[in-house]
Amino acid sequence: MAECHPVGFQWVMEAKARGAKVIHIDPRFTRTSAVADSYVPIRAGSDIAFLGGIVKYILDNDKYFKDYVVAYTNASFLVGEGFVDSEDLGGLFSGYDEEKGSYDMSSWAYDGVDEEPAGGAGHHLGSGGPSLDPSNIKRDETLQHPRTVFQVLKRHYARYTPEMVEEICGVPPELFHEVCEAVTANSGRERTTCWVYSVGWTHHSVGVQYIRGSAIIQLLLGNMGRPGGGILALRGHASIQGSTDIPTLFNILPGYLPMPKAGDPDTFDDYLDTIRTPEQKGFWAEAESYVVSLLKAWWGDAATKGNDWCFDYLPRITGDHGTYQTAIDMNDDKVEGYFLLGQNPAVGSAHGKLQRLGMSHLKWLVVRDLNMIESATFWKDGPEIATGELKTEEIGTEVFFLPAAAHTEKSGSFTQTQRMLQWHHKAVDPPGDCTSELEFFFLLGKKLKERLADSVLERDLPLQRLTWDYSVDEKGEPSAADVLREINGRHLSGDKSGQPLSAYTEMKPDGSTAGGCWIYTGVYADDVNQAARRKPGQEQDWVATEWGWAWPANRRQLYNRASADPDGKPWSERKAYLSWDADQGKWVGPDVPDFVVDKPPSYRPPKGAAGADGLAGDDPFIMQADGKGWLYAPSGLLDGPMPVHYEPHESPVRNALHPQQASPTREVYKRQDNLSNPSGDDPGSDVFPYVFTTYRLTEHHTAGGMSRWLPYLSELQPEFFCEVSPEHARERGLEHLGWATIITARSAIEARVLVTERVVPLTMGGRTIHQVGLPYHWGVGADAVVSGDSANDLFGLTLDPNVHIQESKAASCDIQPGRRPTGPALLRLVEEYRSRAGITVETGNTLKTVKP
Amino acid sequence: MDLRTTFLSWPVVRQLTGDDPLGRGRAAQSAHTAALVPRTSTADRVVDSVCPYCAVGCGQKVYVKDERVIQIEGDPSSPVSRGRLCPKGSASEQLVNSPGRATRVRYRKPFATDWQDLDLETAVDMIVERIVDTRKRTWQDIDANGHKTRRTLGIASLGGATLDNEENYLIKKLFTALGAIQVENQARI
Amino acid sequence: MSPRGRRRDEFQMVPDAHFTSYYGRPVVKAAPWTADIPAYLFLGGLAGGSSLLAAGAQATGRDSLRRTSRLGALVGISLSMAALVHDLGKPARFANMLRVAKPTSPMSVGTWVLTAYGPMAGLAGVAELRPFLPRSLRDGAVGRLLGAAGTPAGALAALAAPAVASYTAVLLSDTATPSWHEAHRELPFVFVGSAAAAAGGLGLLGASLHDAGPARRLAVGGALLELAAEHRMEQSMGLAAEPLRAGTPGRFMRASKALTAFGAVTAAVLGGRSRVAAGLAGAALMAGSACTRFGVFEAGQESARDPKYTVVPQRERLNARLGS
Amino acid sequence: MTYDPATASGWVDAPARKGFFTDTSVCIGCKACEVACKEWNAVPDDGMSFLGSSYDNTGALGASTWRHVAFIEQKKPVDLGMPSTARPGADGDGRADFRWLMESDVCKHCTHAACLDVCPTGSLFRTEFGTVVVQDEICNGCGYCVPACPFGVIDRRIGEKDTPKVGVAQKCTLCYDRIGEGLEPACAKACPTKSIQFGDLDELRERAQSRVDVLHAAGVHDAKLYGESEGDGVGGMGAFFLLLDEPEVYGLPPDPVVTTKDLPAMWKKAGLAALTLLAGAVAAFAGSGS
Repeated sequence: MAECHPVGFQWVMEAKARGAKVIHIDPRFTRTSAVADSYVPIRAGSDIAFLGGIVKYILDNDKYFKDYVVAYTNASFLVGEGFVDSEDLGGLFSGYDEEKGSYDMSSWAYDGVDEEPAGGAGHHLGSGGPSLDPSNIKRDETLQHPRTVFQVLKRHYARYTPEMVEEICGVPPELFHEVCEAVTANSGRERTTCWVYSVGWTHHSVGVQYIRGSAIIQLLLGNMGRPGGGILALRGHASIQGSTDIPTLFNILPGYLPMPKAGDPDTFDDYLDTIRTPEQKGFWAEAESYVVSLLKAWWGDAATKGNDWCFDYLPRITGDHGTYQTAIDMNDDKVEGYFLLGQNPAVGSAHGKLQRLGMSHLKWLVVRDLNMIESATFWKDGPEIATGELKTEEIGTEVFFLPAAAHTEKSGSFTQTQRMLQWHHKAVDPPGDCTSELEFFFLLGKKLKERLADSVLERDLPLQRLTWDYSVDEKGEPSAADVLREINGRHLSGDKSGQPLSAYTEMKPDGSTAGGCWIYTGVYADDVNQAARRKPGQEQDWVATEWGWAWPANRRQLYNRASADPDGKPWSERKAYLSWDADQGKWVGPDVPDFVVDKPPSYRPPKGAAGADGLAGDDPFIMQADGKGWLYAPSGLLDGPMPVHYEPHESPVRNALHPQQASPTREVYKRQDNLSNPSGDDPGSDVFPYVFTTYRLTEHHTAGGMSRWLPYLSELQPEFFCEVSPEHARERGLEHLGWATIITARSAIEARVLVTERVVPLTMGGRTIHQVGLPYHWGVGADAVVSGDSANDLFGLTLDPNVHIQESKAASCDIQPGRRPTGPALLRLVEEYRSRAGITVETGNTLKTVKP
Repeated sequence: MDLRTTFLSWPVVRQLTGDDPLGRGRAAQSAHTAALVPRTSTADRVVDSVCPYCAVGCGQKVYVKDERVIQIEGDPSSPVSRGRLCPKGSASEQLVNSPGRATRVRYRKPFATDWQDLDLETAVDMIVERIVDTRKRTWQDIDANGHKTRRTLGIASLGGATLDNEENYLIKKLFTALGAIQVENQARI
Repeated sequence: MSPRGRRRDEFQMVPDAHFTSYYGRPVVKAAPWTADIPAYLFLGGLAGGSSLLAAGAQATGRDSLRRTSRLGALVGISLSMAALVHDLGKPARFANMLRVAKPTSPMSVGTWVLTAYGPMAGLAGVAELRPFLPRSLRDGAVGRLLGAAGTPAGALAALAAPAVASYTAVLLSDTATPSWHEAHRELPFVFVGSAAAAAGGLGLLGASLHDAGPARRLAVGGALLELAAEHRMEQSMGLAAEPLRAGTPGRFMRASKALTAFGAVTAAVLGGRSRVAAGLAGAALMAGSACTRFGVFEAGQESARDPKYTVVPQRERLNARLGS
Repeated sequence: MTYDPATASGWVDAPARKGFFTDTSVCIGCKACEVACKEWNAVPDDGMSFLGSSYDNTGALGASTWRHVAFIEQKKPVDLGMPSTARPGADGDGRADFRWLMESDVCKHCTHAACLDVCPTGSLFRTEFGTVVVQDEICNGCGYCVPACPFGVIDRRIGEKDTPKVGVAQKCTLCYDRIGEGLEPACAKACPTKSIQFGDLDELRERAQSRVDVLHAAGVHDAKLYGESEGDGVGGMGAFFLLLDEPEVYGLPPDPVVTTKDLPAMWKKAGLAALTLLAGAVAAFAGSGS
């Protein structure tokens, strides 16, 4: 956190000064470790074992927050009899289909919910999780029934002992014990513990389950929804949260509504049923209002009840259309045109070669950026030109480079990592040909509408009828505030016709409201740009709700109902946040309640009540279909109801827990251009004996598009380097400040060597494992102030099935002293490694490795 | 210039006549130095902004003089950042004013070995044509199973995590209306 | 002894000494000066010594010595000023040296001394050129003025000359450069000795045997002073004397000693009899003087580049103070 | 009464002396100070060289580096409550202690500043805030301040002709222009963890002492102040530090002394030497007749 979010880290330092204990668990000793109370070196890719070990410690030692767990989590819910745990099937849960490489999740359901929820899982879902009718769920509040989630959990993690943690993670038992003690001692009524993660947890084939692991701990310890608690995702781009909320993502529509998928039947109602069941609790039950309002925002008067609000205008998805699948499709000549909007996949995406080769197959490419990034110049100075794999004169890709406007040259909002929208005002006009995306896409849309205005083709109707009339200034730039107003939504009829909506609860399914992103409704309440509020923090209380605007409804902390006990009283004075004020008949506190504001703790929904009315007064997890925090996910996740330790797709280590080596549901691509290293104890795995991981440095930003062109940042970290331990350096003959070549089945890259004791050889199972650390900011090109080989070139594509995010935080490699060969000799080196390891397209790609 | 004034402002004279006989302080101060003011105080305007790098969302103040950004620093009012900035945030002024920044449209013809110039309007018109053509060629009303898809898989987009919400909204809205579904950003990466 | 054991981390590149440093990087910065500065030191000393000789020669009627010394001073001071200006980062701003008069700054003091000395030495030197002027000029007002000015100018120059020759020692010593600062007790004597030897050497080279007696005596005396003071200096400098004995500065210093000793002995024994021997002795003494300046200069630079010379004495001093 | 360098330099009714307190115990080595300084003061980049001194690729303070963050990786006996960690498997016994120190170095703005003392043009001068500042348009690049500084801070800028302020001595100004209007220096303002604190020197010294007390109470016995004492060789530093190890570990001189402290003695010796020369010259002529 100190490394990548130094300014956010001021609050950690502040807490530390007040006595908070800071523990840093990371394969790499970072600037965070330097000021942490404890640093725990861990093998990249082993965190679930570590987290599972903590779960076991909590359960074995009765360290969980019993009142919280019983009241606010699904610990007491009974799991159906058909469920078989991974502990009993060698690492697979019940329902695994070897053919499809996926699970039939019906056996994971709660007892009393006997069929697989209609919603499916993974990318087919919005953020609401699967829909679910909770009314018949059986429970045992003593937590003693063997099929309670609590007991299932206990059995599931029974083998995650400190010794097992050591064997898998390389963390000595006493150090592990110290973490367990610290985390549990600092949780409960009086204290809370916060977990912070970043892409070190998401870039795995089981990334979602990493987060689930910490969620289980936080729920058991009563750390969710309470001040100082929670799980904080530190996101790395100014509006990466916003770009998920208002997604430039294939599988969702604004506000985490799922994209409709092709199928039969494919009606509006079918679609709605995948989002919610009419019986479910919580605010997702109103999804129809959100969808209709979105469609009204996009197609205006053309969207009517009669035509299902133009639901048919939405294109359908048929599987994974994520960026990696798209890159593969480019290589297969399925994609003609590609827009890169402030993104540098030639450097920043996994498997850089596949990305660059993919782009060489395009008919046309539009790159919009502040700087002439490597993705715009791959055709003339990319690494494949040097190896002879590509020849400039043979690349048919037409490239448009359009310079972009900077944040000072346009108005708009960023949504930061805590879901807070903040408005930045335009300060100056963009220089030269630079334009904002807003202006560019507005213009593009206008021109496309003009171009196709006379078309009579049915496929052009959605464009022709698309609402696209934003006010423009004297220079022709569209008003960002106008767009935010549309996002916020407005009343279309009645007294308030034309006025902005003030909350998503005002949205209606009857076409009387429009709104582009329901969770953002309220950002323009009272016709005021709430995101632009800047009441100084010094003039506000510590929650500072009058600075910017956080979705939903300006709530700063989600699930904050859980900060009070079931009766609505704070768990403790020290940790008071929200409480029920019986006199006023409402929830009070420094934050906006994440709850129906006047619903008393004692409220119990009548039988059959659904939606918000279906939430009891002690159901704090209002977006969950059962109102509870999920220790066990009966559905929604494609790779299991509870996290299981699997080895990364490429690992020099055999899974110590299960015959099942890696996640049986990970997405693999068996292709000649995406070969994998042998893993575990497969033949040839010793050719790649080391673990490597990638990361950022404080001095740079991701693929370098906003840092490697700046002398002030470039001079601070001018060259690509690898970090190795002195022991590892000795083993391989690497010299400090010399060069090293790092090799995988995909490529070989060179880096300067930084020998440092910050890298720790791990002892696990009597074996020493060396890890190589690689910052990934550099790329091969001619325009940046500093350049170098790209760490992402080492990775292949293997994805988490839930979110299609690549595994790029743990893989195996070899490292050798000296510079890599250049030209075709580089390809020969990689080929030599492949043949030594006996690599074929099948290598490492067998999903099920449990032998029957 | 008045010779007398010039002589009296000679630091040696000021040394001999003032409180700084050793000439190490006030006597040695030049007129230029005495007139120094921070450039922020002479800015034409100060604009509220937000750091464009990571997602902490630090508040920034952008100082503008003669329609040029002359300084960017932290906004002390921000309850998030309290006026502080990391090295990247502190480099924001260089980000927007860097001489290495690309400010002209560049165009590479298929198979060409170098860039050529192109004006913005023409570039947008050409992109419109490419979209229309590709969409026409790759349009898919139904998939292999006969299910309605009404889309194109011929156009993809990547980016958005550094962009404004409003920009992403238009991107998603336009591409969806065009039937282009491979709209992605850093959040997947 | 050293406060801490030597760093053994294999990637710590610390020189071979028992002390701690930051990656072996210098603590203080070496002066950003090039050969201009030791050349300036030499030429300034030569000029100062020569002005003294010239004044004496004037007073005692030794024309060839007067002429040689005045011209030597003129050339010396001109070249030394050129070297000084050349070494500036902003030569055009040389005149800013006269903005202030700072007793805390040897360079400021030196500037004012040179301001007094330079024109006088210059005038005296130019006066010697009178015979070479075209007749019209020589016999005109300018020529007559020159003729009249030569003697008083030479005398005034001689008054300032000792300061010119000695202040440069303070110029070097008043720094954090270990081998310069630690030399501060004896360096002025080394430098005036060196100046005397150089000026005397020039006199030996340029003046007739008949006139060169004082030059010889000054040269021999200066050389002895220089050698003695330098020896004593090395004893008193502690660790900072080390660079004077090693590497390039060591070679300069050894050459200086050999040349100076050779010049002094030759001058003393043969200088009064043989014009050739006198010339040889003079040249050796001048070269020896130049080597001294380059040697001391380079030793200082070396001492600044190696953190050992900064850290070790300070650490010892500190530990002694803390009683550890 | 405390010696006030501003008053001593002719400033009447000088404001309280300003300075930096750099608390290395909370430094996270982000280098925001380096960049913020360069942005504000338009200091050019200092070259793209990979030094590999841990994460330090800046190397040292200089003409184009006015803030420099030092990184020190070291094995060290553990102090309770300190940023330290076990390093399993590193040594024979399986555990060794390791820590990563960071320190943002800067010009010390000495009470007795050698650079300022030796400057022959008056370019370097003492401001009313007690700080030491180069006046760019006065400096003629004589370079004398460079070897004079006991900390190796100031340097003459080298570069191409178009490099701003090339040939001129450069160093931290403690943002003279900013503090004149009541603003914080750029580095202190940016510093995410307030490792760099700007303020009235008296108050900073008190704050620093209480921080040391807190750290000592927490068992961090290594914590010590550097440069806060008026009794040191430079009369106390306007920018002082809380260090967790000996100064030389960070590249700081352990016992710096302003060189001009010895200047009176030097002038005396020089005078004596001058007289010796004069006497020698007189002697050379004496007794020889005319």
